[in-house]
Amino acid sequence: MIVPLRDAVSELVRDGDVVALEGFTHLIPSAAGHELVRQGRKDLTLIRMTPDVIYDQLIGMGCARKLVFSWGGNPGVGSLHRLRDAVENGWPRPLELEEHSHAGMAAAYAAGAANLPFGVLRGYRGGDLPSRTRVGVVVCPFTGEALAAVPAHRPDVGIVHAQQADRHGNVQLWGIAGVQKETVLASKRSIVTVEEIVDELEPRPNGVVLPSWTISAVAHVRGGAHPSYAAGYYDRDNEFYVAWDPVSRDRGTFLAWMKRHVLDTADVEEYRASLAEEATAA
Amino acid sequence: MIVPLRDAVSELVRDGDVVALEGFTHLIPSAAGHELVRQGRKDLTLIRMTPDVIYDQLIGMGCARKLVFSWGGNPGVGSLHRLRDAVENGWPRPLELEEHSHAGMAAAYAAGAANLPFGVLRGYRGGDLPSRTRVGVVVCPFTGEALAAVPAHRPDVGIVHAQQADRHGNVQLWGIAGVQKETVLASKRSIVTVEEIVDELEPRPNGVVLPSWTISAVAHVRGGAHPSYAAGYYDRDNEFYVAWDPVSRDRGTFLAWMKRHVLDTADVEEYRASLAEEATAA
Amino acid sequence: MTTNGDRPYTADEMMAVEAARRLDDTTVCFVGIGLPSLAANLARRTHAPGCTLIYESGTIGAKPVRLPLSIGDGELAETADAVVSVPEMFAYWLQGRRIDVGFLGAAQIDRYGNLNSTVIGDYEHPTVRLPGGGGAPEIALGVDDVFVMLRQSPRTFVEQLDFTTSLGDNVRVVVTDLGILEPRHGELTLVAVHPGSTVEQARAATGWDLQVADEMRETVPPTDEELAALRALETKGRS
Amino acid sequence: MTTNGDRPYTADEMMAVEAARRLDDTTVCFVGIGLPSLAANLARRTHAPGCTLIYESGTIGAKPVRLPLSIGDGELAETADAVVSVPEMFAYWLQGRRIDVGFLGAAQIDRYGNLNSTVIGDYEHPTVRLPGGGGAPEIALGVDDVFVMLRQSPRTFVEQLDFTTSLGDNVRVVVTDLGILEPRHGELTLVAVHPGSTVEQARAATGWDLQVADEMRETVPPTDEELAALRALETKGRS
Repeated sequence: MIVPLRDAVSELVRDGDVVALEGFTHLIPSAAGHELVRQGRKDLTLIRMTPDVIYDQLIGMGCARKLVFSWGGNPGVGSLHRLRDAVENGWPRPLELEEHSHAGMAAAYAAGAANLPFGVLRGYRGGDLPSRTRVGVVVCPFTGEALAAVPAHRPDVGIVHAQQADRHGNVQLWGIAGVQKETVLASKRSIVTVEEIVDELEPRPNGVVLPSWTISAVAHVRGGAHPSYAAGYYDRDNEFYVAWDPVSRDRGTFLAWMKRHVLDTADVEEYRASLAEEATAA
Repeated sequence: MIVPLRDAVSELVRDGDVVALEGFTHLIPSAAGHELVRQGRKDLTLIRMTPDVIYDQLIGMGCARKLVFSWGGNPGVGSLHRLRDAVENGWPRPLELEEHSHAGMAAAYAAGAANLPFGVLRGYRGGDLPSRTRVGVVVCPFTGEALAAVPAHRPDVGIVHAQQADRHGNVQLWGIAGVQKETVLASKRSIVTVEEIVDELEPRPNGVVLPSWTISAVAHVRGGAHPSYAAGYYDRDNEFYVAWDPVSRDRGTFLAWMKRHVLDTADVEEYRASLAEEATAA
Repeated sequence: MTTNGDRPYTADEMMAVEAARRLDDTTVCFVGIGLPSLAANLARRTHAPGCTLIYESGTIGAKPVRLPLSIGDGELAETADAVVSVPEMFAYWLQGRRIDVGFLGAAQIDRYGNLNSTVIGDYEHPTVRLPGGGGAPEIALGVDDVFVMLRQSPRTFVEQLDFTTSLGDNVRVVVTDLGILEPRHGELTLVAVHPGSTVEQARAATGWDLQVADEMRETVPPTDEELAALRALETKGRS
Repeated sequence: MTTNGDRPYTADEMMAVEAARRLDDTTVCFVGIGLPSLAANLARRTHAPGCTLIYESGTIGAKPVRLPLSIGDGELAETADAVVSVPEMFAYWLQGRRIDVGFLGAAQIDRYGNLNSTVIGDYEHPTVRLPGGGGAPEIALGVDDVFVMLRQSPRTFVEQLDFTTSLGDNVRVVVTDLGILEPRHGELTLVAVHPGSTVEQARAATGWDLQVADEMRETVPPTDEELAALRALETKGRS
């Protein structure tokens, strides 16, 4: 149940899989994303409401053939240059887009968790998005009103980061919870990385508990949400997001950065050491 | 915002309204139900997943013309005799039934809270229930699968009981939360009775917070969930449920009981005193 | 009252023990109040400590010490791994097909395992208005294995249900006070009788022509350990 | 840089102040990062302490001391009245029509208040791939009043959107660095200019033939109190 991240990724994620890494600003599973890069996963369909730095990295390293998303940017900073390069120039490979609204993505995850084939919402009305995405119509049998239907997300693998697991692999996260519960419950297989393994989970305000039997593998990855944050453990590395902008603008700079900090590091500990070394040198 | 229960009921509940009193075993808003009886509300459509003693009382006192429900019994004891008498014999007046499954009721509340006209579920398949209730079909635009649709609950008034409110009328309940959040959010108007008014709500594990601006009125009603329980305040009065069986079997006994403990009492304090007096006398 | 050699036990205890034996350490089960709750808690306190108990009030992984009297007792929430809302319970957990076993009771059962917990008599003009389906219709189709626990009599085991509340498609076993029925060739068939009961009694207590398996077993009576665990639960439940 | 007599202020500050003035003590508003967050927090710290701030990360009634840098900053959760999941936020709260005001920005706006935050150029072969709609499509139709905050230029105020991300039906005001636009006779019309700006500048910065209201107002410049509150927020945000 509790395994090294490397083993979890190699056993549970296959080339061509539909993979969702979720975490809404908080608890973004970056270390797991880096492990996908290290293991050279390719042809992935990546789902995520808010693709940010970690998806920029996965896309720039050519891991993805398709992106399903609702907002793709560097929050508070600007563009994701690797995402843009893939969409605008097909580099390093063309990237198919399936674009939704936040409300649609959230409804699609909730439908997946509930084992329904679609989610219903008042949305996708007017504008150009409906003609560019997968959306259908259902009609209320009582009122005759037409509503939008989005196809449920049912990822092959759902990956999230949480604060704690106990030794049996029961997981608790707290604070802003995003769509993480839905991501795990909607997925065929799931990986949860955690900051800490504890003897017993203490119930918390705004706590979300996922019993071990809903999860395929738990990996202990301290700092695994960097550069996002883990409430109670560490703050958001706002400077990293700002620094990502120049790194990611240039293909060569980006590739060198990824080689140095991801490909040439074995795990999150080495990744952190590598970033610290660079900061000291600068 | 924080008003006497009597005023909340007289201002917010009208004859003929659709009223939902919710609380799944825990935090049942009995005192508010008694106030409906005292004020002689009639022709109500009463919604509740698990009509138990308080609905037996409302039905036996002739307040309801229709019941929308999924399980109507005295939990762990047996039948609700007043409900049965209304359905089987039309006493004190005929009671129309709209009967659902728990899953259907829950989906109907969730749809109401989400401002959707219907809820979707895999349910109402086969058996005799579908032909006896309000259920429709929606077809998945992606897979062609047919699913059940239940009409959203949109009560005129939703009534729940919670542990605490702060002085601004923000409410927190914790423990088993049932469908109370959905009931308040699905209703046009809402009343929340609380055990205690506190200076500040302290975030709790499994806490559900309803901001004051989602609630029409909050009333301070200590013990307002009796005979059910309020986690952190008092336990379930299991003996009361057992004792209700003989009281409710006979029309005369029932009416005498209601007169003594509800109609002839002004509020929950007097109700409690009246029960205590009877227990001492016995 | 029968005995296991040493100790006498009741029919309810035999039923609880037989149901508990069918749960294992990894079973996730949806539990109602009464015999199902007794059975599931017994399993958790004997051979299946890892068995996960889910009550429809939203408590996942409840570990009550006392036997709960309602599906929403405070102790269920206090001892649970997680507490979720009722809409989430039915949507994400039951409909999400995360639950292996669901227990159901009823007022009537037919040979296909269909159950009636709605009315006796006509729906519009019932002789007896029963509580209704509650969670049963979706539990019956939403778990892999439905276990029914029901005392056997011609009034409950009927040729024709007065109302079909839930379907029998996933009913794997019916544990009665007389024996065990399992589906064989499309209908419930007597496969075991409890010590002290006979095939004839079971057939007489069934409102249809009850089929009997070629190889009839006799149920193993409750062991001392099972009875001790059961009574510890029951005693605490009453206190 | 303009001054209110005493103090100089920036165009961003003028925009934040003008948006803040439109919120009152009972407003429930859906806030994005940047200028909207600055405006809503300014309102809460000046004339509208009871204004409820909702961030799409699920924080309801957030009361940040520092200006958040992301919509999911930890401080938003720590100071919120309630934290809900993202599916609940969009279903029960936004779609539930509990939110009065929603702020939107965009890369392009047309005269009807329709917004583009998706692409510049063709969708399949864009010149610039923008982040996308995020919450905007449903915010635009799910709140009573949409406030748009957007710097005015012929590149952003366009005759024809490259892509319509969200509809302008509920846009009540567009606050720009030059003035205020409101819908009149079915199209956005200049109703006020900020001190130091002119109607001519606003028309020149608009890609369509901008209509001008008969009665033009000049915006009241930020007061000392507003500027002090604003800068306290900004300073803390940078620390």
